[in-house]
Amino acid sequence: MIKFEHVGLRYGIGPEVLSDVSFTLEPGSFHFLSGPSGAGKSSLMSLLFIGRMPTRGIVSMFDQNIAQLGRKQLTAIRRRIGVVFQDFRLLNNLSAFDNVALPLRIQGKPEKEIRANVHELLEWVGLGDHMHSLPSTMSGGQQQRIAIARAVITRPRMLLADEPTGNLDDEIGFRLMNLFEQLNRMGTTIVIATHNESMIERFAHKRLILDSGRLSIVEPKSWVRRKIEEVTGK
Amino acid sequence: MIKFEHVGLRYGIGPEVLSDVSFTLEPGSFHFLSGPSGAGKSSLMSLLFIGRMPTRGIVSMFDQNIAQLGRKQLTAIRRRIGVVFQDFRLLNNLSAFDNVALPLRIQGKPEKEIRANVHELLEWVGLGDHMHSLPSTMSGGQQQRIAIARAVITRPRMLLADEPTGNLDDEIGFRLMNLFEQLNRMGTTIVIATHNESMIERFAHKRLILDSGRLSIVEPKSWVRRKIEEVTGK
Amino acid sequence: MRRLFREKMLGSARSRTYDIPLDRGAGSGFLILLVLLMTFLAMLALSSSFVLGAMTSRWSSGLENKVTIEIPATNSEGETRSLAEIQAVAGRMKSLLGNHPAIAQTEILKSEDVLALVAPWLGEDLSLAEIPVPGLISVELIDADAAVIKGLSERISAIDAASRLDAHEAWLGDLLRFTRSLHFAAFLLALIISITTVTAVAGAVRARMAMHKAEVELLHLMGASDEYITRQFQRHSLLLALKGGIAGTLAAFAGLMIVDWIGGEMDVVLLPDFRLHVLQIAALMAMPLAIALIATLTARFTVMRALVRMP
Amino acid sequence: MRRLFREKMLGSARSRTYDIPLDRGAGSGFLILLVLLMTFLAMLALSSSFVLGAMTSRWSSGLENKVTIEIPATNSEGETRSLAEIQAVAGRMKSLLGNHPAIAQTEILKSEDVLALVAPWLGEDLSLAEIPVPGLISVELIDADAAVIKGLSERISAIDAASRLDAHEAWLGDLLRFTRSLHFAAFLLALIISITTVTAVAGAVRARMAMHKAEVELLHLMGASDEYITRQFQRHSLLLALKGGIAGTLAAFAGLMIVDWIGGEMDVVLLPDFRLHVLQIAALMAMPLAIALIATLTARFTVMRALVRMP
Ligand SMILES: Nc1ncnc2c1ncn2[C@@H]1O[C@H](COP(=O)(O)OP(=O)(O)OP(=O)(O)O)[C@@H](O)[C@H]1O
Ligand SMILES: Nc1ncnc2c1ncn2[C@@H]1O[C@H](COP(=O)(O)OP(=O)(O)OP(=O)(O)O)[C@@H](O)[C@H]1O
Ligand SMILES: [Mg+2]
Ligand SMILES: [Mg+2]
Repeated sequence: MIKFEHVGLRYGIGPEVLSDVSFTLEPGSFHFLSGPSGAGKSSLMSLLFIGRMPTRGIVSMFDQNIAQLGRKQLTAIRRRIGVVFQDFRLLNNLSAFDNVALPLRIQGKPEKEIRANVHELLEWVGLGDHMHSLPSTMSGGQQQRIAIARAVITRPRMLLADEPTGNLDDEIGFRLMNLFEQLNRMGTTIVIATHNESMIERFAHKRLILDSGRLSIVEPKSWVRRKIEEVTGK
Repeated sequence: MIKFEHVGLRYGIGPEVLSDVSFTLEPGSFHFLSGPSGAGKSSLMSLLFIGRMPTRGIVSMFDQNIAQLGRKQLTAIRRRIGVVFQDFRLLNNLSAFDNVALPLRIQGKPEKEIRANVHELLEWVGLGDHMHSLPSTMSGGQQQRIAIARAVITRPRMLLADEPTGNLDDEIGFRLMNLFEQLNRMGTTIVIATHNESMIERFAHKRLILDSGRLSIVEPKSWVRRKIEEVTGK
Repeated sequence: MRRLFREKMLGSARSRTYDIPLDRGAGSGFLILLVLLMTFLAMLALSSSFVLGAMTSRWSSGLENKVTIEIPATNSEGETRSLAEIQAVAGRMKSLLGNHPAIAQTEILKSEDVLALVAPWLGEDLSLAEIPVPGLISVELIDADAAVIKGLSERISAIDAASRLDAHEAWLGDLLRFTRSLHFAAFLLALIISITTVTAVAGAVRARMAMHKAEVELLHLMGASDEYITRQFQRHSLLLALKGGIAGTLAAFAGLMIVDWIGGEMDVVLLPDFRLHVLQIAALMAMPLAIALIATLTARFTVMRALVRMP
Repeated sequence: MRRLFREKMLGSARSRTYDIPLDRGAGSGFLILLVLLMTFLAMLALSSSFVLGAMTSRWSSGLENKVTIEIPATNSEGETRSLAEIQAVAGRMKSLLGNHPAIAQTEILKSEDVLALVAPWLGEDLSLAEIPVPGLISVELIDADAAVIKGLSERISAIDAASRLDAHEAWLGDLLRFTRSLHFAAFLLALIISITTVTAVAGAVRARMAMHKAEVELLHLMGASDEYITRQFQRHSLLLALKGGIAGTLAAFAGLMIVDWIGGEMDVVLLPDFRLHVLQIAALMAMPLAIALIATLTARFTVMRALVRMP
C-alpha cells in the first residue's frame, strides 16, 4: 500500500538526510521506527504524511505515485492519514475539545457526531476534566494526549506517531499503545517512531531502523534473538 | 538548602495542583521526581526555579525565604539555577551556539570564555556539526540536547531538568545522565522529573513521587525492595 | 453576551464556518486599531480635499471667467459721447454678443455701479456730471483661454472700434493660481494618504498572516483544501477590517462634526462650504469598504502564496 | 557585508550589547514599513501646513493690514482744492501720522498711480485735467483692529475734516477668513496625522512586544535583570524606528521635491513659497527622532509591564 523506492531527502543544500530508502508497508501492518537522535525518523515521517516531497526516488501512497497526483488528490490522501507530531503542534488558541474536533470539522462532519466522538475519546485518554482548557494551561503529557486524540479521531487508514509517549508515564503509555493496537486490528496501518525500548520490547512488531540516513528492517523475532544473544554473549 | 514547608499552588481560581508539599533538598543531593502525567511535576519545578510564587506555604532557596527577597536578590538566585524545560523553550531565531551561550552572556562573561566553553559542550552532546543551525532545522532530540547544554553551561548550583531525555535514545540519554551525575559529584543539587523507569532504576537516587498534588519521598533502597516484593508477590 | 450574539449570527454550528478563532490571538486588536486610524485619516484627507475643492472653486468661479468690456466716453475719432450714446453702444454689444458660444452671461453695469467701484480711489462724492463715465459690460465666459479672449477682442473692435476687452489684472491671476495649487495639494495629500492607508493595512494583514504560518501548514497537513484555509483567514481579516473601518468612519464623521463646530465658533468660512455632494459622501462611504476589500484580498493572496509552496 | 558592518559598529563582542537578534524575526519588516509610512505622512502634513501657513500669511499680510486715507478734491466747505493743496494736506498728514504707534508705513500715492488704479473702470485715456483726482495715502498698519481704525479715523478728521479713512471691502474680509480657516485646517490635519502616527507606531511596537512575551519570560528566568531585558527590546525598537523614520524622512523630502517640481511645471504658486524656515526644517527633522523616542519608550514600558507581573 505504501511503497518507498530509492527515496532520498535533503534539506536545501545540506547533505542527504535520507538516502536510498526502500520499503513497503502492507495494509494493516504495524511498524516501529527507531534509530539514534537525528537519524532522520521525523524526516521519514514527513514524507509519509506528504509534508514534503522526496528529493529523489518514488513514494507511492495507497498505490498511487504521489509525484503524479494533483493538489486535490493529495488532500484526499492526507485525510486518510492521522499524525501525532513530535512537537504536538496544537493550536494554542483552541481548547482541547476544538483541537481534537478540528480534523472532523475540516472533513465537514456534522457537529452532533463531532461532539459525541470527541467527548468520548477525550474521556478515554483521561482528559474529561480538561475538555475546555487551552493547551497552554495543560501539562506536557496532557498536551501529548490531545495530539494523539486528534490523530485518531478520524479513524485514519494510516496512523503516524512521532515519539507519542515521550512525555507519558508507562501506565498511560501502554494504554495508548493498546489503543493503537486496537486501531491496527481494525485495519489501520501504523508507524510509530520511538526511542522507548521497553515499548518496542513489549509489543512485538516489525522494526524499521534508521541510521545515518539508511534504513534496515528487522523482524521482531530475529531482533529478540539478537537481544538474547547480546545478553548471553557478554 | 532548598526547603518547602506546607507549600500549596493553584492556577487562578482552579483547584490546588500542589497541596501541603514539604521537603528539603540537601546541597549536592540528587532526586528523581516522578508521578503520573498531570500530577504537578512541572508545577513543582516552576516553584523551584522561581517561575511562580506559591499560593501558600514557605519556599526557602539557598537558605532564604524567597517571599522576603527583592527582585535583585531573586535574579541572583535564578543565576545559580539551570533549567531544562519540558518544552525546551529555545529561542527560535538564535543558532544552537547562541542559545547555549545566552546564560553566559546574561551573566556578562567575556566572549572568549563563552566561545571555548560553548564549543566544547556542544561537541560533547554531539552537536558539533550543528553549532550554527537554527532550532527549527533540528530534530527533536537535537533540540533537547541544546536545552540541556544551555542549562548546564553555567555550572549551576542547582539543576532542574523536566523530562530531559524524552526525545533521546537510551545511549545518548545515559550519556547525559552521566553528565548530570558528574555535575552532582562536583556539588550541584539535581532534580530530574522523568517518566523513564529504566533511567530511575539504573541510577539509584532518592525519589520524590507526586500524586494528586501530594508528595512522598522514597529512598532508593526501599523502593527497589518494594519492586522486588511486587515482582515476587505476584 | 458576545458569544451569544455570535452564535445567533452564525448559527449553532459556528465552527462550520469559522474553525480557527484567530480573533482570540494577540495582535488583532492592533490591526483593528490600525485600520481605524488609517480609515480615519484617509476619510479626513479626502473630505478636506473635497471641502478645499469646493472653497477654491467657489473663489475661482467668482473671478476666473469674468472679463470686462469697456466702452470709453470718447469714440475712436476722439469725440466725447453722451451717456445715451454709450448706452446705445452697450446695448448693441450685449445683444450681438449674447449668442457668442464662449459667453455664458453678460451684464451692463449701471453708471452708479461704476462710480461705486471707483469710489475707493476717487472718493464717494463724485457726480456723474463731473466725469465722463465709460460704459462697462461685465461678461462671464464659459472658459477664459487666450484664444477665446483674442477672438472676443476682435469681435468687440468690429462692433465699436473704441471699445476694449479688459481681462483681469495680475493679482487676480495670482489668486487663481493660489487656489488652484491649493486644490491640487489637497488632492495630492488625499491621494498619498489613501495609498499609505492601503499599504499599511496590506502590510499589517501580511505580517499577521505570517504569524499564522504554522497554523496554515497544520490545516494543510490535516487535509484541509486550499479554499477552506484561505476562506478562514479571509473571513477573519474581513471582519477585523470591517470593525476597524466602521469605527474609523464613525470617528472621522465625529471629527468632521467637531471641526465644523470649531469652525463655526471661530467664525471661519469652513461652515458654509461644509456641504458635501451625495457623490462625495458616497466616495467617503466607499472608503472603509475598499479597505476591507484590500484586507481580505491581501489575506487571501498571502495565505495562498504560503500554500502553493507546500506540496 | 552587513554582518561585518555590524561587527565593526558594535565591536567584536556584538552580543554583549545585543543578545537576541530580534530583527531576524518576522514582522520587523512591517514595523519599519509602518514607521516609514507614518513618518512620511506626518512630515508631508506638517510641511503642507507650513507651506499653507506661509502662503496664507503672504496673502493676508498683503491685504489685511492695509487701509487708505482719502483726501477728497473738495474740502469740508465744499470748495474744490487744487492739486498742490491736496498734496500739501497729504504731506502734512503723512508727517503727523508717521510716528503713530499703530502705523507701520505710509505712502502717498502719485496722481498717476490713482488714475492707473481706476483705469479698469473709467478707461485709460482720462486726463488729470478732466477729473478732480483725490489724494490717496496708502497706510500699512501693525495690527488692524476696530479700535485702532476708530482712533485713526478721529485723528485724520482732526487734521483735515474732509479726509476719511477707508478700511477694506467685504470681499477682502472674506478672503482673509478663507486663508485663515485654511491655515487652521492645515494645522489641524497635521496635528491629527501626528497623533495618528504616534498611536499607530506605539500600537505596532506593543503588538510586536506581545509576540515576544515568551522570550521575555525566558530571559527573566535565566536571571537577566529587568534593565538587561528592557534594554534589548528598547534598542531593537529604536533601531527599527530609526530605520523606518530615516527612510520615511528621505521619502518625504523626495515627495516634496516632486510636488515642488510638478508645481513648477504646472505653473502654480507653490514654488515661490516653498522655502521653509530653519525652525520649520528643524521641526520636520525632529519628527523621526520623536517617533523613534516614542517607539523606544513604548517598547520599554510594554516589556516592563510584562516583567513586573513575573515574580
Ligand atoms: N498555566 C496553567 N494554568 C492552569 N492550569 C495549569 C497550568 N499549568 C498546568 N496546569 C494544570 O496543573 C496540573 C499539573 O500540571 P503539570 O504540568 O505540573 O503536570 P506534570 O506533572 O508536569 O505532568 P506531565 O508529566 O504530563 O508533564 C495539570 O492538571 C494542568 O492542567
Ligand atoms: N527543516 C530542516 N532543515 C534542515 N535540516 C533539518 C530540518 N529538519 C531536520 N533537519 C536535519 O535532518 C536530520 C534528521 O532530522 P530528523 O528530525 O528527521 O531526526 P530524528 O530521527 O527525528 O531525530 P530525533 O529522534 O532527535 O527526533 C537532523 O540532522 C536535522 O538537523
Ligand atoms: Mg524526530
Ligand atoms: Mg510536566
